[in-house]
Formats: sequence, C-alpha cells, structure tokens
Amino acid sequence: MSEISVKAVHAFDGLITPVGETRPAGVVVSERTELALAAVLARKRRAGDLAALVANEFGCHLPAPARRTEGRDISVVSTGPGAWLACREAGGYGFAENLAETMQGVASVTDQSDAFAVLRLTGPRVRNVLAKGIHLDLDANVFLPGHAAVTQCGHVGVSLWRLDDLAGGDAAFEIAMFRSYAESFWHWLSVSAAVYGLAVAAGG
Amino acid sequence: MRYSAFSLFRETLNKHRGWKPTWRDATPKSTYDVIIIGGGGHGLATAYYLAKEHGLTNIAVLEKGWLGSGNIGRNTTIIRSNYLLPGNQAFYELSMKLWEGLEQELNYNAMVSQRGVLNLFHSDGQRDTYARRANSMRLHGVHSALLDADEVRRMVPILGFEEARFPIKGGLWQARGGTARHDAVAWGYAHAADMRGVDIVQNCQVTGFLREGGRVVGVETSRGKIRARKVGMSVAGSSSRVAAMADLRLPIESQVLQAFVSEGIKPKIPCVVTYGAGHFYISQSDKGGLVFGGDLDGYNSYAQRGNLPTVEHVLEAGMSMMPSIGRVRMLRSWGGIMDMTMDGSPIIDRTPVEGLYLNGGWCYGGFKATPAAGWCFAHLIARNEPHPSAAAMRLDRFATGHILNENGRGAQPNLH
Amino acid sequence: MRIDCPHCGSRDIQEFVYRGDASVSRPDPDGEDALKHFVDAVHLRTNPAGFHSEHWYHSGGCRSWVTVVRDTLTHEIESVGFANEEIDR
Amino acid sequence: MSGFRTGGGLINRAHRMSFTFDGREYSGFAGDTLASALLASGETLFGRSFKYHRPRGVVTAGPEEPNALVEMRKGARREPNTKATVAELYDGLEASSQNRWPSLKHDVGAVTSLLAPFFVAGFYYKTFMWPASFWEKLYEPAIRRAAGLGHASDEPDPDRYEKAYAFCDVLVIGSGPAGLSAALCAGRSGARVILADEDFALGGRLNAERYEVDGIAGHKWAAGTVEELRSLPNVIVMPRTTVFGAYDGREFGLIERVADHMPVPLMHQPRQRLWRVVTKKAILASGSYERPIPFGGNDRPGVMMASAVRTYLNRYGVSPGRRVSVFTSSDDGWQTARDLLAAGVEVAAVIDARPKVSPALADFASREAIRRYIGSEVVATKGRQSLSAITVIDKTGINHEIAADCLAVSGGFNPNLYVTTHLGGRPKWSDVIHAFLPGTRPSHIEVAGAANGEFSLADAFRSGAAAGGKAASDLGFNTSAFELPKTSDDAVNLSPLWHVERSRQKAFVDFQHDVTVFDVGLAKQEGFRSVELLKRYTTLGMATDQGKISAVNGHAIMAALTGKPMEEVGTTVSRPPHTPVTLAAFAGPYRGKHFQPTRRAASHKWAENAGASFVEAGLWLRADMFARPQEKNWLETVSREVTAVRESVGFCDVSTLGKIDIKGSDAGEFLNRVYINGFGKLAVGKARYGMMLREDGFAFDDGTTARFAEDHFVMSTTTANAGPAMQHLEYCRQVLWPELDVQIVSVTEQWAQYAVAGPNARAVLERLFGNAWDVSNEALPFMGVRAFRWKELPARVFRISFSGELAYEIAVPTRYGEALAEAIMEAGRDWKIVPYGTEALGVMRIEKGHVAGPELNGQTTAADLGMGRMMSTKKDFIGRVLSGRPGMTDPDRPAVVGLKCVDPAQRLRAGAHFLMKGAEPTIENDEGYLTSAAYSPTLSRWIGLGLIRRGPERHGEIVRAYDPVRGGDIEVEICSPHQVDPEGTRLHV
Ligand SMILES: Cc1cc2nc3c(=O)[nH]c(=O)nc-3n(C[C@H](O)[C@H](O)[C@H](O)COP(=O)(O)OP(=O)(O)OC[C@H]3O[C@@H](n4cnc5c(N)ncnc54)[C@H](O)[C@@H]3O)c2cc1C
Ligand SMILES: NC(=O)c1ccc[n+]([C@@H]2O[C@H](COP(=O)([O-])OP(=O)(O)OC[C@H]3O[C@@H](n4cnc5c(N)ncnc54)[C@H](O)[C@@H]3O)[C@@H](O)[C@H]2O)c1
Ligand SMILES: Cc1cc2nc3c(=O)[nH]c(=O)nc-3n(C[C@H](O)[C@H](O)[C@H](O)COP(=O)(O)O)c2cc1C
Ligand SMILES: [Zn+2]
Repeated sequence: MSEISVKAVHAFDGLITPVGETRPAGVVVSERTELALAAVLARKRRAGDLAALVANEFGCHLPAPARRTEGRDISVVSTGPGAWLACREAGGYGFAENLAETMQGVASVTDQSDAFAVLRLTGPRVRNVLAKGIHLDLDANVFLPGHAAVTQCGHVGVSLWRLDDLAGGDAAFEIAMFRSYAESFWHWLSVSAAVYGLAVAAGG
Repeated sequence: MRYSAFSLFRETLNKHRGWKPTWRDATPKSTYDVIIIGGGGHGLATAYYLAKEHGLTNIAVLEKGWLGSGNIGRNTTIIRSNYLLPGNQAFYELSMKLWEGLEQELNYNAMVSQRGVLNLFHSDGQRDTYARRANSMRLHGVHSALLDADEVRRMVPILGFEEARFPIKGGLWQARGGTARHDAVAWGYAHAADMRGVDIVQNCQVTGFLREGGRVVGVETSRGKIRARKVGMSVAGSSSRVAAMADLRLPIESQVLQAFVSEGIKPKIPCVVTYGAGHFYISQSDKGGLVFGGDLDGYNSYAQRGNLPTVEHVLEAGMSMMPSIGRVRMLRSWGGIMDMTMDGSPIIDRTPVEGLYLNGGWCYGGFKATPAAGWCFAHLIARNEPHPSAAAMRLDRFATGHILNENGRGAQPNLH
Repeated sequence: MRIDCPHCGSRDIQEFVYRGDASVSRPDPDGEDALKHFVDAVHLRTNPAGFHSEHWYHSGGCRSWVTVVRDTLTHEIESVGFANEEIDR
Repeated sequence: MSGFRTGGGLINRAHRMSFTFDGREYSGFAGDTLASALLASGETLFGRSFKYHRPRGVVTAGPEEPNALVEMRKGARREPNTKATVAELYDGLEASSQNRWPSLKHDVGAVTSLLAPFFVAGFYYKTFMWPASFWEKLYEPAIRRAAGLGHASDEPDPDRYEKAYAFCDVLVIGSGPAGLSAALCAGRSGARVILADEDFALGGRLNAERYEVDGIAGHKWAAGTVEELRSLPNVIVMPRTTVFGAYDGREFGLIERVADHMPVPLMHQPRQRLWRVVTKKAILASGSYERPIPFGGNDRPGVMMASAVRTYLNRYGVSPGRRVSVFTSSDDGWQTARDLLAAGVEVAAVIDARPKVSPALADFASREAIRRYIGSEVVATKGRQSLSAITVIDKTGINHEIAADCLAVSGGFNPNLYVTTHLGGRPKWSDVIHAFLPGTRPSHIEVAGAANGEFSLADAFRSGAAAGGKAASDLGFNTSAFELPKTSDDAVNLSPLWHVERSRQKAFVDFQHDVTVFDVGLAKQEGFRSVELLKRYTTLGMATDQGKISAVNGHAIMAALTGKPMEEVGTTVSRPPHTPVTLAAFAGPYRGKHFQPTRRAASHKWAENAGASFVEAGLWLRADMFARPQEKNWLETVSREVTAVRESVGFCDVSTLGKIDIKGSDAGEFLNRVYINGFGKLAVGKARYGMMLREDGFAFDDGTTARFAEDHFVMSTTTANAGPAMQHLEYCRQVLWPELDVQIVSVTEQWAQYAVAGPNARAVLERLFGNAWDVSNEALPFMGVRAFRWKELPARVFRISFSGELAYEIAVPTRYGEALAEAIMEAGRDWKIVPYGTEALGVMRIEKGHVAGPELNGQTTAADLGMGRMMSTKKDFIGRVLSGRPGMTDPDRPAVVGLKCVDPAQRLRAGAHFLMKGAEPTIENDEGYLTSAAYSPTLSRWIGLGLIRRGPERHGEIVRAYDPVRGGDIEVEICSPHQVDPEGTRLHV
C-alpha cells in the first residue's frame, strides 16, 4: 500500500474569493486556519480556582461575560456561564491536551480546533455588513475591542469578538462558526458585502 | 327571516328597508337551562345544535365582546379532515360532513369552498408519514390521495420547484378540504340559533361562577348574575382564565398565533397549500387576498399580537414554497390566542365540577372543527355523556396516558 | 421582543427557545402519589394572564437556561435570571 | 383632459423622464410621482373600484390613496396595486391600470354597477346557496374573478432583498416640521438618532405648502435642516423608509425601498431592505391624513382631497384641474383656494358647510371675488368618467349647478397615530379636534406635530422640538436651547361634517371597497353595530388603504345612527404593517436554496466526486448512495452497496450524528438519570446503547455512549435530534440537577467519523493503521472504544455496528475528514471497499431490526420499541414515572415487529396499515402500520419494520399490508425484527 498522506482541508478552502468592486474594498477577509481552540468549562465550584490558574499560567484574567482577554500566547473568549473558548495561534492538537492537563480537576477541556471555522473581517464597511446578519449593537463605541458575543448571524450561530483596530483605523473582528456552515455563511457574507467590495487579505 | 335570492330581490325593490337583524341583540334573562360561555363559532354552534338536535330552547350564549371577536374572526379558514389518529379523524370527518350541508342547514351563505387541501412533502420519511395518514383516512372511508411531484406541479405550477433547499417530492391531497368565510360561519350559526330562540348576548363577560354545594348553578357576568342548570365553556383562548374561576387548572397554555393577509389580487392560488419544509400555509380568499400563516410565536401570551421574527420565518418559508408571491404586499397581520394543549388535541368533556362542561384546547385547528364541536358538545351537555366521535377527547387522558399526539412532539404546547 | 440574558446581555428572542412555566418543578419520583404529581407537573398549567415566570433556553447564545418573568398581557419583561441560581458561573 | 403643469414645484424640470401607462407614452420630471405626472398630462381616470368597477381618479397625494392603484413593471417584476401617488417616477417606468377588461375606459365589469341595488353590503351571505354544488363551480369562480384588483406575476421574484439591524437612542418617524425639529434637537445633543421617512423627499408638508420658515420657503428650510442632520455623525437619515410596525422590546420594523425608483436595482443592490431597529425612544411625527366628506357622487374622478390639490400644486407644479371648486368644513379648504389662485388656476366656487366663516376668510373671498356658498353642501356630481359639474345646495335650500373639473374636499384631519396602537394602545376621541388622538401607548413612544393633533406649523415645530429634546435629556444627553423657527400660525377651525344627508346619489365612505353611507345604515339595521362588525360586514376599511381616510367617517355615521357618542363607538384596531409591505422583503435573502443554511460534512466534496447523490437530514446533506454509471436504478445501487458490506466491506460517513462530550466527576450519575438503562458502571473503554425518554414517558432519542475516562463520556445522538438532545441535557444539568459536577459540549463538528463495516473491516483497519494499535478482537472486542494517534493526529475508534456486521467507527479531526475518506478507500482497495450511503444504511438497519426515526416518532414508548426490559428498575430516570400510566403499558399497544412479504416478488411500502386477512378495511380493524420498508438483497425480498397490536406475540402470523393510496394490498408475515443474523454472531467475530 502506498503511503497515505493526510492533508488538511480548511473550511473555506475553495470558497474565499473577492466579490464586487474591491478597489478599495469595504471588507477584507481571511480564514484563521492555524488557530487552535479549546472549550474550557469550569468544574463545579472551581471557577475561582480556574481564574487563579489562568492568571498564573497565562497572565490574564478569565474574561467576564461577553468579553475576551489576551494572555501569554493565549486568548480567552467568554462563551457562557463557566464556559470559555481558549485560543492559541498555531497551538495544534497539543494545545487542548496540555490545557486539559494543566486544568485537571479544575476545568473540563475539549478540543474544538476543527469544530469551528474562523474568519477575520476588517475594513471600513465591516460593521455595515455585520449589521445585515447580527442583531447586536456593534457601534464602534458600544462593542469595543475586547468585547465578544455568542450570537447568530443570519441563520448561523456564531461567536464574534472585536480585536484592536488596525493601524489605519479600521475595525477588526473575528467570527467563528461551526465549520459545516462555512459554505452557507460564505454565501451570506459575499452577497451582503458585494456592494462594498469584499477582498481577500494577502496570505489569507 | 329567511334569506334567498327571492328575498334579496324583494328587498332590493323595497330599498332594503325590510331586513331584520341577523340575530337579536338579546338582554340576558335571569335563568336559562343552558348557558354557553363564548360567542365564537363553537359556542354558537353548540347553542344551535342544543336547540335543533336536543330540543332545548332556553339557552343563552354569553359573549364578552362583539360576536366573533375571538379566534373565529381571526383564523386562516382552513377546513379539512385529514388527520392521523383515529381519536381525531372520525371527529373531523363528522365536521366535514356538517360543513358540506351547512349553508342550507343555516340558511346563510358561509361560502364553504371545497377547493382542496394540499400538504407538500419533501422527503421519503415525510411521504411515508403522509401515506400512513392517507391510508388511515381511507380506513375511515374518507378519500385521500398521495401525489407525486409531477402531479403537484400540474396542480399548482407556481410552487418553488427550482432551486429549492428542500425539493418538493409530492403531496397529500384532500379534495374535499378547503376554506369557509370565517365571520359568516359565526353569523350563520348566530342567525340560525336565534331563529330557534337562543338568546345571544354580546358585551356580557362571565366573571365568576355561581356554585351551590360544589355544583355550578350559573354565572356572574358584567351584566349581573345569571342562573343555569348547566354551563358550557367554549371560550377558546380564554379557557384557562375561565376555568380558573371554577378553581380548575387545565392542560393548556395560551400562546399567540399570527395570521396575515395580502392586498387583493386576481385568482392565483387554486387550493390550500401547506409547506412541509417549514411552517407556512396559504390560500386565497374570495376577495383576492392571500391568507397565510405559519407557526406559533411560541410563548405564552394573551396579547393577541405577535412579533417580527415569526413574520420573517413565515415568509422565508412562504417565499421558498411560492417564490412568485414576492412582489405582492402584506396588507395586515394580527394574532389570536391559542389554547394549546399538552398533546395538541382538543378536549370536549365534563369537568370535575358538576354542571360545568368544557370544550377547549383547540390549538390552531378549531375552525374546521366548528360544526362537529358544536354537535358533540351539545350532545355532551344534553346527555351528560360524550359523543362517540369525540370519545377520545377526554380531560383525563393525560392521567391515563391515552395521549392524542398527532405529531409526536410531546407535552410541549409550542411544538404542536 | 428582547430578553436581557444575565450572561450575554440584551438579545433578540430569536436566539431563545421557550419551554414554559418555571414554577413547576420535577416532583419527587419516590414520593407518595408520584404518578399524580408527575401527571400534574408535566401537563397542568396555571397559564396566568399577567405575570408569568417561565423558562427560556439561550440556544443561540450562551446556552443558559434562564427564568423570565413576563407579563403575558403586554409582553413586558420584568426580570430575567439564571434558571437555577446554584449553577456555577 | 383637465390637469396641467403650472410653474414652480420641487421637480427637476431639467430632467425629463418618459414612461407609459396602459401602453401610452407620457413624460414627466425627476421628482414627480406617477400620479403627478399623469395628472400633469391631463389624465383623470386611474382605475376601477373593487366591487362596482366604477371609474376612479386620484384622491390623495400619499400612501393613504384608495383609488389610483396600478400594476407596475412587467414580466417577473410585475407588481399589482402600487399606489400611483407614491410611485416615484423613473425613466422608462411602465404601468397599467387594473381590475378592468378590456380597457380602463371600457370596462365590462362596470355592469355590476347596474346591479348595485342588489349588491349591497353582505348580499352574498343571503344568496348563492342553491344548488349547493354551484358554489365551487359557478358562483365562487365568478366572484373571485371579479374581485382582486391587480395581477401578480407567476414567475419567481428575480430581485434580491436584504435584512439589517440597527440600534439607536431616538427613532424619529416622519420628517415634516415636527420630525425635523425633533431630530435636530435630539441629534445636536449627541444622541444616536435615526430619522426615517417613507417619502423620497424629506420635509413632509413643508414640501407641499407655501410656508415661510425663518424667512425662507419652507421646503428650503427643510432641505437645509436635512443637510445639517446628515452632517452629524450620530444621525442617520433614511428617506424612502416606512416605519411599518412597532414591536415588543422597543423594536420597530422599517422597510427601505432601496431601488424601487429605478427600473431594476443596480448591481449588488437589493430592491428593498427590511430593518429591525431597536431604540430607546421613538418620536412619532407622522403627520395627519385629511378626510373626505361623503356626498352624492363623491367618487367621480376629479374629486380630491384639498390638501392633495395643494401638494400637486406646490410640490409637483401640477394643477389637477382648470376650474376647481372647494368643498370644506374647515379653514383648511380655503388654503387650497388661495394656493390655486396663486398658481393662476380658476377657482369656480368655495362651498363651506359651516354656517359662518371668519371675517378674514370672508374678506379674502371678496377680495379675490370668489363665488362662495356658506352653510352649503355639495350634494351631487356630474360627468362621465371625470367630473364636469357639481350640484350645491345652499343654506336656503336652493340647488346650484357649478361647472368644475376638479373638486377639492376638506373634511378635517385624522392624526396618523396608527403606530402608537400596534402594541395595544387605544386612541381616544377628542371633541376639540373632532378626531382620534393617540391614547394609551407604550412609554417609549412620544407623539409630535399633526400626529398628536397639533395641526399648526408653529405647533409642529414646538412639539417636535420638545419631544426631541425631552427624549435626549431623558437619556442623559445635554440638550441646548432650540430656537423655534418663525412661522405664521394657521388655525383649522373645523366643524365636522360626517356625510351630506341630503344627497340622493351614492355617497361613498370607503372608495376602494365601494362602501356607501347606505351600507353603513344597512349594517346598523341588520345588527352589525360594533365598528368591528361594521367593518367585517361591509368591508369598510379592509382595502389596501386600510381605511386611512374612510374609517372614521364610517364610525361617525354609525355613531349618529345609534345615537352614541364617538368615544363609546370607538374605532377599529389598526395593525402592522402601517402601509403594505412587500412579502419578499420579510424573507430577505433566506429563500429558495438559502431558505435554511446547509451543513456539509468534511467528506462532502469527496463524496460528490465519488458519484454520491445527497439527501437532506435536518440541515445536513448526507450521501444517500453512490450510483455507478451502468446501474439502472437506485435499487441496483443500494443493493450493491448492501451486498458489498455484507460480503466484504464498505464505509459510510456518520459524522452528522450528534456527538456530545460529557465530562465531570458526576458524568456517570448524570447519564444514569437521563438514560433508561444504567451507565454509571460502564467500564472505561466501553460503549453501550442507550435510550432516552421524554418526561412524558415516550421515547426521545437513542444512540451509543462511550466512556473514555472515569469522568469523560461521549454520547451520540441521532442527526435530527442533536440540537434538542443538547438542549435537554442542558436543562437536566442546569435546572434539574445543578448539584452535579457535569460539563457538556457538542463535539459533532470536531470529529469526522466513518463507519467501516463488513467481514473485511478488520483487515482494512489493519492496513490503514498498521501498528498504531492492536485491532484484534481480543484487544478491541465488540463495544470497545479507544483513543489513539494516527499520523500524529488524535483519533478514536468505536467498535459499534448499525449494519450488523463486524464494524468500527473511526473519528479524526474534521479538517482531516477528507483525507481519512481517501485513506480508507486506499486501504480497502484489495477488498473492493465501497462507500455506501444512507439508503444502504437504512436497508441494513431494517434487516437487523434497529429502530430509527420512523419508529422513534414520538408516539412510541420504550416497550413499544421492544426495549421495555432495558428500563432499569434500580434507579429513577427521566420518563420513568409517566411510562407507568395505564395507556402506556396497555398490552394492546402496537409494538415493533419485523415483516416480510409472503410473495418475494411483491413490494412493501412504509405507511401501509395492517389488516387481518379477510377483514373489512375499516378503522376498527386497523392493527397498526408499517413504519419502514426496504428491499433486502440479503434475503432477496422486501422486508420491513412495523408497529402492530400485540406484535411480539404474533410472530409467524400472516396479515395484510393495506396501502390503498398506492394501490397496495399484500400479505406479509410477522416475524422478529432481527431478520439477518438474529444471534449477532457477525458482530463479535
Ligand atoms: C391566526 C389563526 C389561524 C387559525 N387557522 C385555523 C385554520 O386555518 N383552520 C382551523 O381549523 N382553525 C384555525 N384556527 C383555530 C380556530 O380559529 C379556533 O380553534 C376556533 O376558532 C376556536 O373556537 P371558537 O370559534 O369558538 O373560538 P372564539 O371565536 O375564540 O370564541 C371564544 C369566545 O369566547 C369569548 N369569551 C372568552 N372569555 C369569555 C368570558 N369570560 N365571558 C364571555 N365570553 C368570553 C371570546 O370573546 C370569544 O369570542 C386559527 C386560529 C388563529 C388565531
Ligand atoms: N392646515 C391644517 O388644517 C393642517 C392640518 C394638519 C396638518 N397641517 C400641517 O401639516 C404639518 C404637520 O407637520 P408634521 O411634521 O406633524 O407632519 P407632516 O405631515 O409634515 O410630516 C409627516 C411625515 O411623516 C412621514 N410618515 C408618515 N408616516 C410614516 C411612517 N410610518 N414611516 C415613515 N414616515 C412616515 C410622511 O411621509 C411625512 O413626510 C404642518 O405643516 C401643519 O401646518 C395643517
Ligand atoms: C380570512 C381572513 C381574511 C381577511 N382579509 C382581510 C382583508 O382583506 N382586509 C383587511 O383589512 N383585513 C382582513 N382580515 C383581517 C381582519 O381585518 C382582522 O385583522 C382580523 O379579523 C383580526 O382582528 P383584529 O385585527 O381587529 O384584532 C382578514 C382576516 C381573516 C381571518
Ligand atoms: Zn445568554
């Protein structure tokens, strides 16, 4: 038998293409393919210990409801009571496994790296596009960098968080959805953004 | 007074000066043999059949508002007898038979229109479920047909066959199903009951029960106390509130169901069509409006109005089922208070309180039931025993486990 | 309608799934008359016109079960809290 | 021909546009509506009424228009019932008249007018009853054809629609003087403001009247103000946007007509956008609607609202007539006379129903030498398809006939308060303004200007500014003093005139639906006295205009007839939408293929390339079979797939089944409580089949659950029930047993999972995984599970089987799902491995007697499904108690059995009912039904599963599968559900 190679296929592979007039583009998109994700659920009555552990290990607070924090080589998004999504760039499958070990008895950790597809959306019209699907006040002064939400975009469940603005002043968001929805989500996004022009980020 | 082409002609010559009120605006007497609470279709039909079939004449129907202000005046007017469970099917077929002779019976044109009801299916599983139902109808002696996609296309070519998320694979067809002019059903029964001496009292809200030795002997109303040997409740969306006055709790939640009508257009939709891949059903009124609806808003409500998400869901399904209605406009939306039971089927039964009878829990399907509900409720009140066709619609079925759950969704009213 | 989820903040009802009366609790399965109590708990409802305490599930958000006190006559929401305050957060 | 273009107006005369109406070419200007352009071209006849097909002209200049309805556009874009008065003119616009045949001028339907004496309100309830069968055949089709106004296209709407959400502090509805000043006050304070107006020109009456504001023309002031508002970063100005409804949670529904003023939308542009706006405060500044006076012949084309005449004059530079008379019961009509004169149009007469007018008006009339009839009424009109003369009866009772081609009528104003009632508020009658005012309403809605009965311009500015300022300061914004613009005050001085009693001709209350004053009287006579019954009996107010200009007149006439005061008579309930809204807009982009999102498994593309067809499973698409080109039909394909699995090996994507991680120290106890059977003692490394009930005792879901660690289980659910199962478990965890230490999370999407099944499955796995783990039966026996690494990847294997063969399910992270599918194919090549779909899966599970969706239909108990003995007696579990009800334990209940055709050549179909041989086909003889059917290539015949009364006791009995809807009636033998390998030996090899 010939050697079997295992090639990863990313959720938006073959989908992401520019749409509409993109000079300049209203929205710029890229897929975050190397983000390792893990659901972190506090064990019964161990939320305090978990917070201490995270502060110790990663130098950040466990984010409050609807917030995201960044620590050493990690970011953490609040997804529910006692529930967080921990993210690490290029963390691989070891990320969740190591977290689970570190948090043994304090939190239940489950790898979600492949469950979610994550897009980064930036550009001057990114809010206008998101407003066509998300029933949340995303005003620049209301939904600030570090804010996060688990919500719905159109008919697709998403987690959304706002990053620091880009150097040019444009807002930046990341939006995660179960990966089986990628194609439908892309349809919604491309149709909603076409008027503003949707470009693909270099390297994205 | 009798209505006919002749009387219309005569009155035309008479400049219509001779028309009498369709029903008398009665002032309540102090005592009746039977009081029916609720001047909706069911209450009026019950009074009519009590008078006609059981020889009672000293009857009053008490309506808190104007006649027909409840769900009889706000439903999507679909009538059909294509149920699955024997405990339901026989009853709805009795109703269908009564619809078929209704106008002549009442001497009132309620525009019963047997234009057919088509329930679309989109998967093999749905087809098999409909086949089970269609066969069950046949076993009841009721005609039914299972159409394939081509037959459906021939019947209603404007359905969304192309580019469908859930392609149409066929439909369950009941040719005898259709629609009726909802308000006229109420007016017709009121007219016919009035002709038999029934007192129809509007603006008379029942606010409590008169009880003697545990027995109900009458009602308190916004227009004073009224005594009666027997009291029947046909208050639809208000069942729990009225029952509470007799210290009863019912297996019912009140939820809001919205309905919609478009601007009038020339004939477009020949029959009633329901979507199998989402909550949507539609027909066209004789005035030309597309009358349509969908799912419950899904929460307890007595507000008689709903919210936008449901409207959007309804039309997402609607546009998927029939994409050529897109440029037609919605004219009006409204809501009704549904008495949703725990298994989605109704209740026609005695209550634990002597002298008090219950007809309720009609969910969003009680318009088609109007004649039979009146017929069976009258039977129950007059004879003190359930009519055979409604024998399964018992109040104690939740205690005994003889559940009548058509769609198998369980004791969760908003899922029926 | 919007529900102020105690975790997520104000959200559209589309994100929630309704269950019903929050005042009924699961009876003791080994208690006396358990069958009757279960029949009642699963099926009978007070169904008030006015304030109603009810369970909703934030399925499109944080997946919390919340208790909403809402006026069924006006849809006005008076309060929202986690369905079980014991739950760890 | 009667109307003509005057000077002035806010149209762009430099931009001429051509359009057609009923095929004829016309031209107009940018800024025109279809109505203004047609009036300018001298047209008076716009349409036919609903019931009597009477000729009708334009009555208003706005969305309250009852008469001038046209079909717009052609082909798939044809839209019926568009109001010409709001249709913004564009170059190339095509419109045609409706509800007429063969033409607007010569309409055969108008014969109904001759029958009008019969066709009074409610006549159809009294006739058409005999013979009964004629209703569907004759009467109803005739009525339906005659009714209904315009034609809708039968082609799918080709345009795109969008939805959008917005949030603000203050939503201002209407951009007249009240709305503009409200928006300005709130906007300058820094509050986030949205100003929406349904019109394409902002300014409300400022664009329609000859007001002076702060020394400049009113419309200029409006334009300047709009400019300032647009410059504020916290203000969003939305023209062509109707606020159509108020909803719970301080939400409003808005419809933005993005591209209705163009022939087709621009590239990437939607036609319309549905907005849901959540605001803290709303200010309704929606103005008022002028109401007509019903008098004889008041529906003749040329009879118009007085304020509409001003709008056409001042905004569009069009005079609707050459010789105009005015009929009024307030000072407002005189304003029209003034504007007509100013535009150089002849004013034939002013008829004022009031016994006296103010000296100022009298002076004005004398000065301008206007013929005037005070204390007089118009009682009749003349003209064929347009007005030629009116008959006036003066206060001494003498008739005067006055030639006129246009009559401007002013019967007072009704505040446009409808949006305040959508949440249950009720208007209250005012004897001061003789109209309904906003009454009870939600606390977040404020009303200003004419909508609040404050009819003068100065009042509009003042109340708008006050409302805007208050809203902002209530929300904590600093509002600065607002200098009210200087304007003249104009009083209305109305004496209401509900209808002209002395008229002999038909006097219309509801124009579109042809409801007359006589009909209102008839309704009263027949007992339909409540305004709601009046509406339903006569259809007053039920037309496309929802009675905006007519309903109150009808109610007032009923009040007079019944001798009741207006506050007691009340008015009918108004409902959203405020003006009709395109159905497609509510659907937005979620229609057709995008009605619901589609979920695709990781193997989707691979399967597509392998020839798969797909079937919907909830939102998922699953491969149902992999047909080969030479195969004749699906049966051949499916049978091949089944046979391959039974004889060698196949594989199938099972990723879509729900997978739920259940962790925590109480996970075992938790599962004990949700499953009918025990899980607490399940060994680590093992899986077990489990069944869950609902609390009402009926089966809810089933699946296998595996234990990977003391505190870690992975539950699997059916594809369709994954969501509900998750919800149920969360309910149990959060609400029922919060004391348990359990955490749950869906991992359905994390893992791509494939079943590899068949006698050669182990060999394939050996080849695939080499020595990654020991695949022997001893090392991984039936129902064993294990986690391992495959090429550095986390992977899992479950030795479970749905097919009944030696089988494994292998899971890897989803992004490697496609790779795994390829790898399995490669590893299985020597055994001729085939991919199989859900169809083959279905056949094999029926052969094995595994219940699935058709049996787990929510109407069956565990016992019905043959799992009565699985119900633990040692513990409580959800559904245990209610399973004990007599109706649920009745031995007569249909229970699951296997079925096989007695004659192997015959076909079984699910949905057939069971009858005893020789029994009459009646419901009394119904024994149950066939839940699932399949052709078994293994047994070479059709077999099935069914639910039949006392089934398990009846194995070996022959009954009929009766399927009359498909012409079936065949003999089947009842047998064990396990028809292939009943001992399960293949599983354990
Ligand atoms: C939007 C909608 C769509 C529907 N579509 C269909 C359909 O297509 N087909 C179908 O078969 N069914 C349909 N239904 C259901 C159907 O309308 C109802 O089940 C049926 O009308 C209920 O019976 P009723 O006519 O007697 O009720 P109602 O007309 O509601 O009569 C009950 C009456 O009791 C009165 N009342 C209440 N409390 C008191 C009191 N204390 N004192 C005095 N009087 C009181 C109420 O004012 C009311 O008039 C629909 C319902 C709605 C709301
Ligand atoms: N002379 C009289 O007797 C008399 C009577 C009434 C009004 N008026 C005049 O009318 C004006 C009243 O000012 P105002 O600001 O109150 O009203 P307005 O009529 O000037 O403006 C109302 C605006 O609201 C818009 N609108 C209405 N409903 C809407 C909805 N649902 N969604 C979006 N937009 C909607 C309309 O398009 C219009 O532009 C004053 O100029 C006043 O003098 C005069
Ligand atoms: C079958 C049916 C057809 C209707 N057609 C119209 C219509 O053509 N025009 C209209 O204004 N309302 C129509 N309605 C709605 C009523 O005006 C009204 O909204 C409904 O009876 C509920 O009453 P409410 O809105 O006063 O609460 C229709 C209602 C039904 C049930
Ligand atoms: Zn939440």
